[in-house]
Amino acid sequence: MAAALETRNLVKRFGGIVATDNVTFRLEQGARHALIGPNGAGKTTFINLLTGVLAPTSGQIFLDGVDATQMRPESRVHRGLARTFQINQLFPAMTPLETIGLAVSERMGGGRDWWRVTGSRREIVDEIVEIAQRFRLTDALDERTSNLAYGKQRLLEIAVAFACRPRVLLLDEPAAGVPEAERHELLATVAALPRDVSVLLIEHDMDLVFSFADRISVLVNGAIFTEGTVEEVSTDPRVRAVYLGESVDE
Amino acid sequence: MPADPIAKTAVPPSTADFVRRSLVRKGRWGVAEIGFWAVAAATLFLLPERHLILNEIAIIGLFALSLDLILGYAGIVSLGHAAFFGFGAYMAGILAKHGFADPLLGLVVSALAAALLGFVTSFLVLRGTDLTKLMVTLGVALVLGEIANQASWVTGGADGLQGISMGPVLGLFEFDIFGTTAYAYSLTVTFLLFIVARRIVVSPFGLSLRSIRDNPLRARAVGIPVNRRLVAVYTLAAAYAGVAGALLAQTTQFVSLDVLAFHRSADIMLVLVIGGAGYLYGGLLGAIGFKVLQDILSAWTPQYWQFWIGLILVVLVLVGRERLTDKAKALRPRSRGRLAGQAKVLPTTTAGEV
Amino acid sequence: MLTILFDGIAYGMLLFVLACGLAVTLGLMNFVNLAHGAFAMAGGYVTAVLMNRYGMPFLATLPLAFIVPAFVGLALERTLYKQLYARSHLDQVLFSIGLVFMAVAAVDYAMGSQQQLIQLPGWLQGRVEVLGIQVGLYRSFIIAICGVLVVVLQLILSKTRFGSRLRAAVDDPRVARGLGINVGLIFATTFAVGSGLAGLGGALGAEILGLDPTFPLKFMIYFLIVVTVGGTTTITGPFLASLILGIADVAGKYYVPSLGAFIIYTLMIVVLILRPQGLFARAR
Amino acid sequence: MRRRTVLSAAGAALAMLALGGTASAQEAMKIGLILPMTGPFASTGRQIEAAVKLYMQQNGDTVAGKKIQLIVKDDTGVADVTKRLAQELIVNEKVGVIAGFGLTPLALAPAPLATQAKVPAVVMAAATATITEASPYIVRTSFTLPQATVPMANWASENGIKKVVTLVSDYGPGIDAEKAFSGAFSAKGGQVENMRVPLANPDFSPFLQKVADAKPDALFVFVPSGVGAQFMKQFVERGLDKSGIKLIGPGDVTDDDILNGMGDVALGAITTQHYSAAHDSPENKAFVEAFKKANNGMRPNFMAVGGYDGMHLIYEGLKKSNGAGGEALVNAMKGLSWTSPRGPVTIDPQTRDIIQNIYVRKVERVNGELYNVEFATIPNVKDPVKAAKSN
Repeated sequence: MAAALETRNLVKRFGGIVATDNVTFRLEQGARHALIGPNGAGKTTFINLLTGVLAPTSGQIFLDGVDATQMRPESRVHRGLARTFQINQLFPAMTPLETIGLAVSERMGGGRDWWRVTGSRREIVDEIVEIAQRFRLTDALDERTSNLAYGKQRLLEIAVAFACRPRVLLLDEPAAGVPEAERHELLATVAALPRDVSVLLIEHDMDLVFSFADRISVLVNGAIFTEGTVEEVSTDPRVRAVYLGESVDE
Repeated sequence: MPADPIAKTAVPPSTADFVRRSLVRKGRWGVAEIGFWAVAAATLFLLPERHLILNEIAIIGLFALSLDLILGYAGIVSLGHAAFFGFGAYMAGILAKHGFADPLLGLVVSALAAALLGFVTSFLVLRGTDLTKLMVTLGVALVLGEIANQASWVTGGADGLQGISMGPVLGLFEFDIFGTTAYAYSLTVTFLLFIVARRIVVSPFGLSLRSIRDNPLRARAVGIPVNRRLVAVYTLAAAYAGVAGALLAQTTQFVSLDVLAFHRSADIMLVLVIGGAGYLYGGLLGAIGFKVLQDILSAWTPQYWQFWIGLILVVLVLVGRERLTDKAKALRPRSRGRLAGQAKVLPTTTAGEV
Repeated sequence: MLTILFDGIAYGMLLFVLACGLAVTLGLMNFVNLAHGAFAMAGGYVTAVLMNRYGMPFLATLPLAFIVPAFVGLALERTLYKQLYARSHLDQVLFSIGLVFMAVAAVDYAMGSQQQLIQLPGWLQGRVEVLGIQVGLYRSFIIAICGVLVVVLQLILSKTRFGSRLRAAVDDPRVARGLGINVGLIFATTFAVGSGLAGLGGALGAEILGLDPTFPLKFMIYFLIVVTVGGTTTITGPFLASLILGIADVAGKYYVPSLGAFIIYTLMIVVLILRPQGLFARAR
Repeated sequence: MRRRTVLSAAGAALAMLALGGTASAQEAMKIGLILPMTGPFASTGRQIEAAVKLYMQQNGDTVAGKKIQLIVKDDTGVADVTKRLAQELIVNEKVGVIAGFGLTPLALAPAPLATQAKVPAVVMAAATATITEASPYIVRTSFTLPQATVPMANWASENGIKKVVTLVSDYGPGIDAEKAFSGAFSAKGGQVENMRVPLANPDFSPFLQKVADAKPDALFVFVPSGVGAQFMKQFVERGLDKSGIKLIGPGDVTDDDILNGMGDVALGAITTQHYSAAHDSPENKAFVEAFKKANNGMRPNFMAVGGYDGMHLIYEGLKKSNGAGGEALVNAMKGLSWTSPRGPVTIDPQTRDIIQNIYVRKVERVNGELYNVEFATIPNVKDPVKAAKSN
């Protein structure tokens, strides 16, 4: 069965610097996979390669078995690959209602619909409501996004990605900067994501990683350092050493 | 698979209704809007001797509306939008001169011609910073102006297009010198195209334009083909501007190089600055304000009214158009369930980001 | 044929002096100042008024044609322009278009709308045969003066402390501020010098380009072409761009009069699309 | 959408519009004078307005029982504006006559209006031959380019000029002058080469360089009056004055309004025109003196005399049609003839264009000032273009 998402010898070089060093990686269908690594390990570059924002120097990317290396970002989204951003990338002047509505109607061929007012199609409204409830945004649907609490904005980040009905969801440090009080709400919604969605979680927050993921890959200096189940990786002394910055005899 | 605690609880009707109502409400016409168009229609009967200037207001309003579509909604800046206005005007004029005197045929042909020109030049506008967009659009308008000047065998060159005679509108209403038919014709065309524009901006397509304007990176991440949408709206706006140009050519039965002049692109920017961009009425209100201002100023100091126009532009920019329309927003009473998606005036990347 | 080249070089040199202020303003302050032509016109009118009304000799008016616009530029920069540095390019364009409209109408009101005629001193008029080429005396005078200006500008930029601090500020104002460079002062002096140079260019150009209230609008496009083609990070970029533009324009009008203006406009669009940062500047 | 702002702003603005433009209709004959008061052709507007006001000052403002009311409008030299102003003057101000029209495009734009509204249009400046054919209500008191150019062609070929290069501004009158001159000159066996310079912000140096290379006997030049000085300077700067190439053309290039400003550069230029401030006739001496007194020393040029005669034509027309406007006034104007400061003139009944003497003149210094001194007269010249069509 083809992997939900797969890369073969993926390399990305910025002039002399190798940001992604020959990464071969598989995300199984329905997996809950975490990608951890110290700052500057190349996690965000890796995501930008997967989503097509950056073009790889060499290597291939496969989405559900289909070669997506040359695909434009928006076509990858149509093929079921969605992402959230480490730093919120939302629409300040819009409301959560419109933001989610945008993603949902875009997916349902909304782009070609220039005559009917947004929200006139019953099935779009229902889906917006379902997503709003899932991500506990019903109480702030009509507020300007820029006025929302930061935690709510992080939830909206994930809600919009989810609204694209992805088969593969890339979560880029969803809990980053979320105050303690709103953190458990965020963890609950991430845990509650349906199993038919394979999730790749990029995160520093170890208790989120260990509570959520069933497999973990560790990225160091752009390369996969090690990979394994939660137990294997959490007990591996070398991982702890990498985090504490001792040199690793490669 | 562990039970999904949140998923399928019954969808409470209240939330669904609230979502549908607040989305659909944007589509319904507000009292003020209906009032505005009622006043506009009333002027057909109440101000018979001012139909000439009202005709110009309607045309400039439509032209400003077309710029608002790309600037206010898609965030594309342009200093050469007169290229499409002038192209439409010449197309309609040449058509009428060579015997195709039916006005509506002229409008359709000008719209298509301008749309084609818009489509072809839209690829120039997709790349680069705002500064590059300003320069490229200016360059296109200048090239078109030069072509019109050189091709005097078809455009009449510096003397302008002579010998345009228009047939009656719908075969019934002859163009009279009092400008009544002309104004009614321009107002109706502007109104119809406004309705179409209004539908578009509240449709999913329109929503995607605003998302591109506010955050192109996220728009792409949600699956929106950004370049294709920008090309589409740029072509549409070009068609609108072409129709506005055709209206001018048909109602004044004269076209000169002035329709492609730099000041037309600059004036229309001023109209949007006065009226505010991003809520469609900015173009129409700005056109009224601009023309009334011009009428008063040119009566007051005939040669030097451009001085005051320049002064207004400088003051408006210094005071900050956002603060200006924020004040207007503050005036608006808190209506039930705040209106979503406020007008964001002339939103562009700040110089720092360039 | 060589006379055309000679005229082209003179025209190019003149364009450089007129446009270099704009190139630096855009490069340094990231400010799109379409009103740059108004300062050039101011310089031209200073010379015209001094010569026609007060009978000052042509050469004596040139320094004033530099100083007056420089002070006007300084005043405007400190009061109005300063508030717009952080604003979007669209705001800056609208602001400067407003200024141009005001300048055109004000000069039209004060000085009337006909061409300003200045009588060149005798030794600058006419032509002379040099190595078989018909050489205009006035045009060689312009090449000489502008040549000196270019060299002086290049020296200031590369050799003096002010020059290095200016280049630092152009490269990255934030870092420059971090190094304790008073970027505000550099902005002000550069803007003033740029406007002064434009004024001088306007005075020198009155004879060839003509001088009337619509001058800023007529030549705005030439300035913009020089800046977009030449790029804003170096001085040599706009200089070479002005030469190319000058020769292309003159030769175009001589050989293909009907296509004349097309060449330069299409040149601008092509460069903007292929190399937005300009032909000569390195990618910023 | 916004509730209050939209409605209130629209209502207030439209109300303000209603105030302007109510015309009081009482026994008056209004004349709408549309001239380029600003822009590149402002000198034409200034000259005509001064001449018209001078005429009214001298002849009072009541004719055939009608009180003459003059309304001056500035069309900034843009044809769209001329058209709109003419329409507003006819519709709102209910003028009986529209006049002025500093340039060909400015005269052609309102022509259909004059026909539709049956309002006579007196062209006081624009010089392209076909203008009077644009509407049966157009009457001209200035001149036509071919009318002034064909005599120049004849004079040139009779005075040993074999090879001529023509340099004209690329618009209506320019092309008229080029065709008229080339036709007449090559008919007499001369050799002609044509060049055109763009109307907007012309740069003459490349073209003059071509002229220098072609080495003709004479350079025929037509440029609008405002631009003559700049042309003359570049003519000298290019060293053409010392190259033995004679400078000939219609009088526009050595226009009285700017002739003095050109300096000795213009000395020796031979031109043909229907009027020169130095024309020695008692009417002209009185006209020039009164004009200078009323305009602090400004010298009248051929545009001024076009305006002055235009007013005279309107006054005489009104007397003949005893106050009636419209078609009666136009018919009254046909066939009128009088002695104008320029010399004897008649309005041709068929073409409603002006028949007048054309003088060949040379630029000379007369007690300190430069003048076009007339040295040959070609009497009663009709417009050759229309004359050729009719027979």
